[in-house]
Amino acid sequence: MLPGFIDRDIRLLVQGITGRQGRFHTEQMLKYGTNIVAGVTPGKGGQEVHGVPVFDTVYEAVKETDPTASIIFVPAKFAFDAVYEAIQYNLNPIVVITEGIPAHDSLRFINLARARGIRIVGPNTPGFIIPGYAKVGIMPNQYFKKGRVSIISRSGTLTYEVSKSILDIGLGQRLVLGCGGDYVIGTNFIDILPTLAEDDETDAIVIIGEIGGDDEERAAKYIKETGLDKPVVAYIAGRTAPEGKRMGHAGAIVSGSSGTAQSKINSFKEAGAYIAYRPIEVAEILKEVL
Amino acid sequence: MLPGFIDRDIRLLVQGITGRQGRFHTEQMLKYGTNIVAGVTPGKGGQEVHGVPVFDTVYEAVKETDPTASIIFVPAKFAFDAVYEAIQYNLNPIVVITEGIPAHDSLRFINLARARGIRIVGPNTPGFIIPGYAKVGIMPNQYFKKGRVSIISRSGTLTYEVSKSILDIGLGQRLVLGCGGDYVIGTNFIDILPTLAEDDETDAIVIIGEIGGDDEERAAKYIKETGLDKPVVAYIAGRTAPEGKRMGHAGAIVSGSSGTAQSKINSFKEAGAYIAYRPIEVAEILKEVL
Amino acid sequence: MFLLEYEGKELFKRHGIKVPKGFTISKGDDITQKLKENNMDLPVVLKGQYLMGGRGKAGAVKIARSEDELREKSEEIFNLEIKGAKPEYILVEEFVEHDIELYISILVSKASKSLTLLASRHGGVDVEEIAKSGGEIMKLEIDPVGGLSNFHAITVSKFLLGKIDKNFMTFVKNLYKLVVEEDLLLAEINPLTIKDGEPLALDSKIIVDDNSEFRHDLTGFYEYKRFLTWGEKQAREYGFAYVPLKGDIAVIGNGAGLVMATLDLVKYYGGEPACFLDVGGGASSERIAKALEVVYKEISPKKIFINIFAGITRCDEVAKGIVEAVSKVGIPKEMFVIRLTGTLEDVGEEILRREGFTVYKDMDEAAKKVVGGD
Amino acid sequence: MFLLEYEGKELFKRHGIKVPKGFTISKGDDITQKLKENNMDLPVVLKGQYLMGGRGKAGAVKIARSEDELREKSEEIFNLEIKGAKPEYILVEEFVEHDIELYISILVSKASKSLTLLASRHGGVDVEEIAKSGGEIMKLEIDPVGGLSNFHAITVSKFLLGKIDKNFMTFVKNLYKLVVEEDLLLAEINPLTIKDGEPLALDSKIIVDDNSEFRHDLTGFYEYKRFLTWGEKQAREYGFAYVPLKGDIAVIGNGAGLVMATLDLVKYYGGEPACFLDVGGGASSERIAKALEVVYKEISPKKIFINIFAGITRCDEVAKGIVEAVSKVGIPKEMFVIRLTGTLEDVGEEILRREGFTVYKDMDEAAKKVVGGD
Repeated sequence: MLPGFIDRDIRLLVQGITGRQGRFHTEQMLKYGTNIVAGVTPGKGGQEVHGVPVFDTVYEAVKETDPTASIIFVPAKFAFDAVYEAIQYNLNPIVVITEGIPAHDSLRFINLARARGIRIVGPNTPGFIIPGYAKVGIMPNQYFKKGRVSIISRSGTLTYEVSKSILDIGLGQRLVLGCGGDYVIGTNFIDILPTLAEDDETDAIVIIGEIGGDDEERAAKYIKETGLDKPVVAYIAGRTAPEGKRMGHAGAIVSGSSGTAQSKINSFKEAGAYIAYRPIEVAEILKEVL
Repeated sequence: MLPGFIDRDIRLLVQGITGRQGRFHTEQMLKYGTNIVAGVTPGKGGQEVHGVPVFDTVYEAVKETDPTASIIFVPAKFAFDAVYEAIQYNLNPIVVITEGIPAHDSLRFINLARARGIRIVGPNTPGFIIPGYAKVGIMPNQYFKKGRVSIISRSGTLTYEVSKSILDIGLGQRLVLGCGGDYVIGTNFIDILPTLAEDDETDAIVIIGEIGGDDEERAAKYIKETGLDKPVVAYIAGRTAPEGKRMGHAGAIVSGSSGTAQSKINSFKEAGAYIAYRPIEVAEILKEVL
Repeated sequence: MFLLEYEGKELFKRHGIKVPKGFTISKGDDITQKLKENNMDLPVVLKGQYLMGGRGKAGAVKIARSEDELREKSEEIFNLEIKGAKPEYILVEEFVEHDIELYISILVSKASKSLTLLASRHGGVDVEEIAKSGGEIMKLEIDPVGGLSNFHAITVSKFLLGKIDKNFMTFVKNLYKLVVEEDLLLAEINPLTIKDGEPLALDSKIIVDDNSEFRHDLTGFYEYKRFLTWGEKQAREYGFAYVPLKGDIAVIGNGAGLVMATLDLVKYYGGEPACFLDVGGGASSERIAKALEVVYKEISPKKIFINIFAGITRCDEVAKGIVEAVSKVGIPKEMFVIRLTGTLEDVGEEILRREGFTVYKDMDEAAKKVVGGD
Repeated sequence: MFLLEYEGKELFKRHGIKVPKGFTISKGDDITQKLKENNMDLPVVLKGQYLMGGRGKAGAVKIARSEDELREKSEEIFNLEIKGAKPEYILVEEFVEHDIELYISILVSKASKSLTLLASRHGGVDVEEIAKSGGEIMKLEIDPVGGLSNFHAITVSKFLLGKIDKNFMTFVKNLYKLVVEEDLLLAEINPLTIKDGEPLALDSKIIVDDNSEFRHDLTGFYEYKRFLTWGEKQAREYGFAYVPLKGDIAVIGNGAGLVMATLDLVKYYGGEPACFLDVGGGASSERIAKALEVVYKEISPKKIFINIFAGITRCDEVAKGIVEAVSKVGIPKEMFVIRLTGTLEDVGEEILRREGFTVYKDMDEAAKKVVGGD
């Protein structure tokens, strides 16, 4: 568990469990030891996926298996309804893996969740992993080992890259969380930093940002203003991205002078964070400071 | 101030200030010493009411006068819009005096407020008073004096009646709050009891309930379960009300066996509260136990 | 406001919810003729239209299989009194053979501050009875801001029918829209059946939010019209809350809680209240006089207990109103017990004293007087 | 997706927002004839239709007062390149005399997770410029669940016009509905003027959410059509994110962040990336081969840097895709620098070694190689 983020033992529900992705990652999460209690796909109730019972509705899944959290693999077209359904039953957190959800749909479910104090991670996120405890996401299991470095990131594979290099120097991770690459997301850096600042088991924080928006600037401001006294290492992807081009992620775009990597790097510097200019530098810096 | 209820000094906005009721009670609240900084009535911007500047919109009132809380005298037909406007600017609490608001409108603004952690008092409430500090309501000033008894009530004049009898025995009030007589209200007994339980300046709690709903039962349950260790005196109006008849308030109706005065009295007895059968008995009991 | 079954079914139809074919009759109507006009055949169901429940057990729902039965049984129902009321209308409906009886309702929930949908496979009896007999009831919250979404409809369909049925999902969505668009506090269908794959509402119970009158015209509904006795008409017009009761001491006051407390106090000291009348806040002398007139003329009480705790109400206005009622309406002075305190109480008291009234400051004392006096 | 001005104005019209009378022409159209067909008179405004801003300053908006001017000035605009693009269309609009120039926009706000309305009385220039020059900007949050209410419209009307104007309030409501119903990330009108008491949109800037394509058909819009070079068509079809760049080292990887980081690393070591291509997660050998084909054929790079960190992606599939591309498309082996690690890396490496490729495990090392090698 992780106070302020995971406050009760995870009993995971997988929405969209019978799809190709849902099936595959259910198996991977089970292998990792995540306590998956049920899956939901309307119309597929009664089936089993890797031994996990499938229900037609969250109502039934809740009644039979009492889940506490949910992970969403439901296609974009039906994702709003699925997330809203999870909110209705106070599942928390809700991790939205689905890519391509319209921003207005995300706005709506993020605000409905906020009204009930529920955390949405994503959409378009790899999810999160607390090594040694549980994985609620799609990251490959082998790059994570229990340790004391927490990573928060707007990216997927780049995060695995950095995670691996952390293992390579003999360290491990406390929490690795992907915020998601969409334009509007439920959990920004700023929403998880207080938890990590307070967490006794986090010794250092890695922030993997990218161009677009001002999540990094706001995180840097928070670090500066609260005088967060753990080492922070920041890496920003997209330093060479041209203006006005969306670089894969919906949110990764420089518009005029806003959302540039330089602005983010400057903010972190001002906040006293270490800056890594190559992914491998993250581990190099951690090795020095820890 | 009152931690958990009023956490910052009140700078009051009066929405619907130019109506008959708005004008009258603005004067009364000013006389009581409430810090009213602005009023709003669309189309009446630029006027003054008892020296209080009137604006067309809350946007302007906020920019010019920085209010923290709002009281609503806007007619039922326009009340949803007015409350939503106050919510938008994070005014807290929002006291809705207006009578006759459709329940679906109240549901919507109560939930929109809840999403932002804003407290709605009412609708159809006399408001609240913290004697010696401020009145945000329509109760007659003369029946309230700073003291250590807090009253929460579903009624108006009956509350003044009890308040007066408390003055008559030489005591005074800490907080007097009317929850409102409508079917759906923003603040039920249960929502304010934790604040009073914690409040250093409240020595005893008076609950004035009535038939209909189960606010009283839930309050009694809270008292019992938390072992609230201050004397509670409960008075329930409507012991002789016939089934199926709405007794003035939209919420004051016994349906079948639910919402009866007896059920409420029994719950309070079980919770260890003192029961007053006549209004005057409230003061009599307080005199004995304080 | 409660709607009669047939009124509720009219609303259902407007919102795409299917109901059995039918029409209403009043006493004296030629039912056979009306059957023909509506292209309906025997047998039919005759259903007395009452506002109160418990109709089935009392025998106000009958099947008529012949023209003789039509006449006899409708006659019986028109004369059947339930909780003091006979029906003004009978709903004549096609007889629908069915074995599925489901329960469904959507209501405004005071406790959860949201809309709540209740459903059970054990319809045909009250929801309380279903609960008592151990029948499973599904309770589904609907966020009033987020609204009803597809998953709600799927969940209800699965629960009630054991499958995800498109027609049923559409029905659930229609029911929700009905509740929101018509400002209902309750829409209950019990029993609901399935006929030719479509949900069919065999009954309706609807409560409309009176506060929504400004955006819906409620005046055409039965309960609205029914209430218009002269006194109730006056009460509506002047904005009093007025409930006639069985006793002989009329109670008038300002504020619902205070008037309820006054009724209780009268009873506590052994009296029987004749009415509940709340004049509201800030009443003028004219309103006070009108309230007295209503009470005096319509329920002929032995005593009139006026209990005013004046805040925004002014005691001088109350006093003037009493004096006016005595002189104009001719209410005997000795009928009054008056409790008056608060804003301008001295002026009010002076006015009344001059006219020979005793004025009490204390509610308890006044209650004892009204019960114990002569 | 950005819309051209005239496309945005079409959406405005559909949602009840008034725009000046006008039509579009392509190069070679007979403008005089079209003026007649549209019942329009001189003078008119000729506005080049570009996706990028800065059009006014560059001279792509001109007034034509005679038939000669029509011809000459449209010719000039069609040949005017802004940020590398010439306009395919000119919007010909009636000339609207005006002195009021307002700014208004509604956008999806990432930071506040809501909709934000921005307004200023100092329109006609960029909102950034308004801010810099000290012009007052009103920022109004709109709760995405609660929606736009009357007070929002009143507030904007008061702020922009100094009064509560019914027509203007209707306009604000229409603009909001446009944003929600068409799934826009941004709708900006700058300048907005008032003509005969009605708001009139003199320009439009609209960004449609690409993710909403399943509920709106976007294929008719200019930007969608424009992007369909062969390579971009393939990228769309196979679901790659693909951005051509100016350098000579093509970068292909899995994951947007990783590919961006790879570009940065190439640059860090002194190289120049020729493209950004993200194959996404779990790519098959076919997809890998297709990505290579696109890159090779469309941008003819000197080097192709493949950076795969395999999670759900399988290294054997990647390896097979490379081998396939080499044999079918004929890409020279020496063009490749391959970094491959993760799921089934041994199998992948084996396949590639057999074909004579060097495989790197380390991203940094590979980047040095791609830049420094030969």
